[in-house]
Amino acid sequence: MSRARVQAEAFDAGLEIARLTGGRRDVGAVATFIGYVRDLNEGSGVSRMTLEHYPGMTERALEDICDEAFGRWDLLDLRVVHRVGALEPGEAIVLVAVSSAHRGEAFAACEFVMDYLKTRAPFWKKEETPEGARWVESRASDDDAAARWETKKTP
Amino acid sequence: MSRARVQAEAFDAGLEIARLTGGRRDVGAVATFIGYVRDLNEGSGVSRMTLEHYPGMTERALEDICDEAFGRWDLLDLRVVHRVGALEPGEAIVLVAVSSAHRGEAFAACEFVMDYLKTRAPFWKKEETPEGARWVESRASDDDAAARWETKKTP
Amino acid sequence: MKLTLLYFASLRERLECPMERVEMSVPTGDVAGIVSQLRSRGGIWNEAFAPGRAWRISVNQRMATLESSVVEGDEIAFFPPVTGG
Amino acid sequence: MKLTLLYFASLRERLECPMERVEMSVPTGDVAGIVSQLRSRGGIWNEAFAPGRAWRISVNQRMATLESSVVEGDEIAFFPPVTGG
Repeated sequence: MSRARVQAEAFDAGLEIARLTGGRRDVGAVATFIGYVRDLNEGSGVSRMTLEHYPGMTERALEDICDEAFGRWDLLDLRVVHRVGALEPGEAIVLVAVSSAHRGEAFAACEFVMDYLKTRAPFWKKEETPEGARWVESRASDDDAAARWETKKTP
Repeated sequence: MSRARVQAEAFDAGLEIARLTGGRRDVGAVATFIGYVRDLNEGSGVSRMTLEHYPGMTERALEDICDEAFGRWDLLDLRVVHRVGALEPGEAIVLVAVSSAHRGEAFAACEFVMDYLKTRAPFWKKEETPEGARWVESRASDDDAAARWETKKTP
Repeated sequence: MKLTLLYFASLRERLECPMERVEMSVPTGDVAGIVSQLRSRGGIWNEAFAPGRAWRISVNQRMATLESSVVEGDEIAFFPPVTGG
Repeated sequence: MKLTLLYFASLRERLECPMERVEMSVPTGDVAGIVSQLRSRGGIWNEAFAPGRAWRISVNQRMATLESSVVEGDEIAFFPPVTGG
């Protein structure tokens, strides 16, 4: 199974985690992150969100990020699932799950993958608000989060 | 529902995560950690593990750690589940799941709770190995991980 | 040279163009040369690719810059900063 | 004073005692005074609580130290460093 998937359908977080650990006895730690659509962003109510992506490049960018994580930490497995299309508040957008022997590596790699995904994977969000539809603007805080990993030594 | 539980039964990670987010539209991020029994520890094969705890103090210590996390970060909800009794390699021992509006808080609080739990909650592991049963020794690396939070400013 | 050009998100909407296959002369052999041709179309094209605008580039599905080389058959995409996750 | 003493994990196994309710005179009014009484039992008790041994203390289910005060009715527990998670 591919480590990174892009899909319109909802995913099952419990199933994704179970796939990382099922039948294995060497996994000591799984760190998981799930991102959700909030009903409020930048002070406006959000009634719906549409995620556009760049088919082909998206999968490649996600695989590159996974490779980078494997190069930096001693990981056992990694899963990235990102949804596209129309989503409503409360729905999950993205899941990153990382398995490792020890927790430090799992936590660091999971946060790293999210930070890189936020700045390097070609997805774009459009929100519907009472003021109309608008493209979500990129955040400087996401650039800062990704930049941390440029200089930080791996544990 | 209590934020911290101690139980002999297995838990369902997907269900625990769903309980944090179900019906909510203000959750932007859930960071989850699950720890598992490995079949190898300190160079020896592990065929079985037994977790002892201090009933009463355990729940209190876990609640204290949850309170501390809420005091340090802007969190929406938090769940800690820790198993006791006999466990086999591949089985999950502990789950920590944290919901927040943004991912930085969720990641930090999840790692913080695990680090504090490892050094402050009264659980003890006994392993069965080919060389006999032995109590797991505490690790200096866990003390170091917990000590990081003493001086670190919250984001 | 023959190129495939893609536009995404707000840029796609603004240009009212998701994709085009073009035959384009790019003497400099880099992305900047393509952008220069696109701007020469005038109007919204000139505005959208004005310097200082926050748009990103990929060449053959990898992040690239104005200085990146392009050759016959390449797939070049233009898009705003990404906002997934 | 009346006290409840608990022992966990390797300490419990070594002392062959999970719990005891005792009536104990503790002139210093602190945990150190209790430990002194326990060591005076001799043998394995003296060894297990020797200074430098890595054991931890709680008073009424909160982490404590040798200097922590104890009063009538307190629940004092002794155990090795924790290893959960």
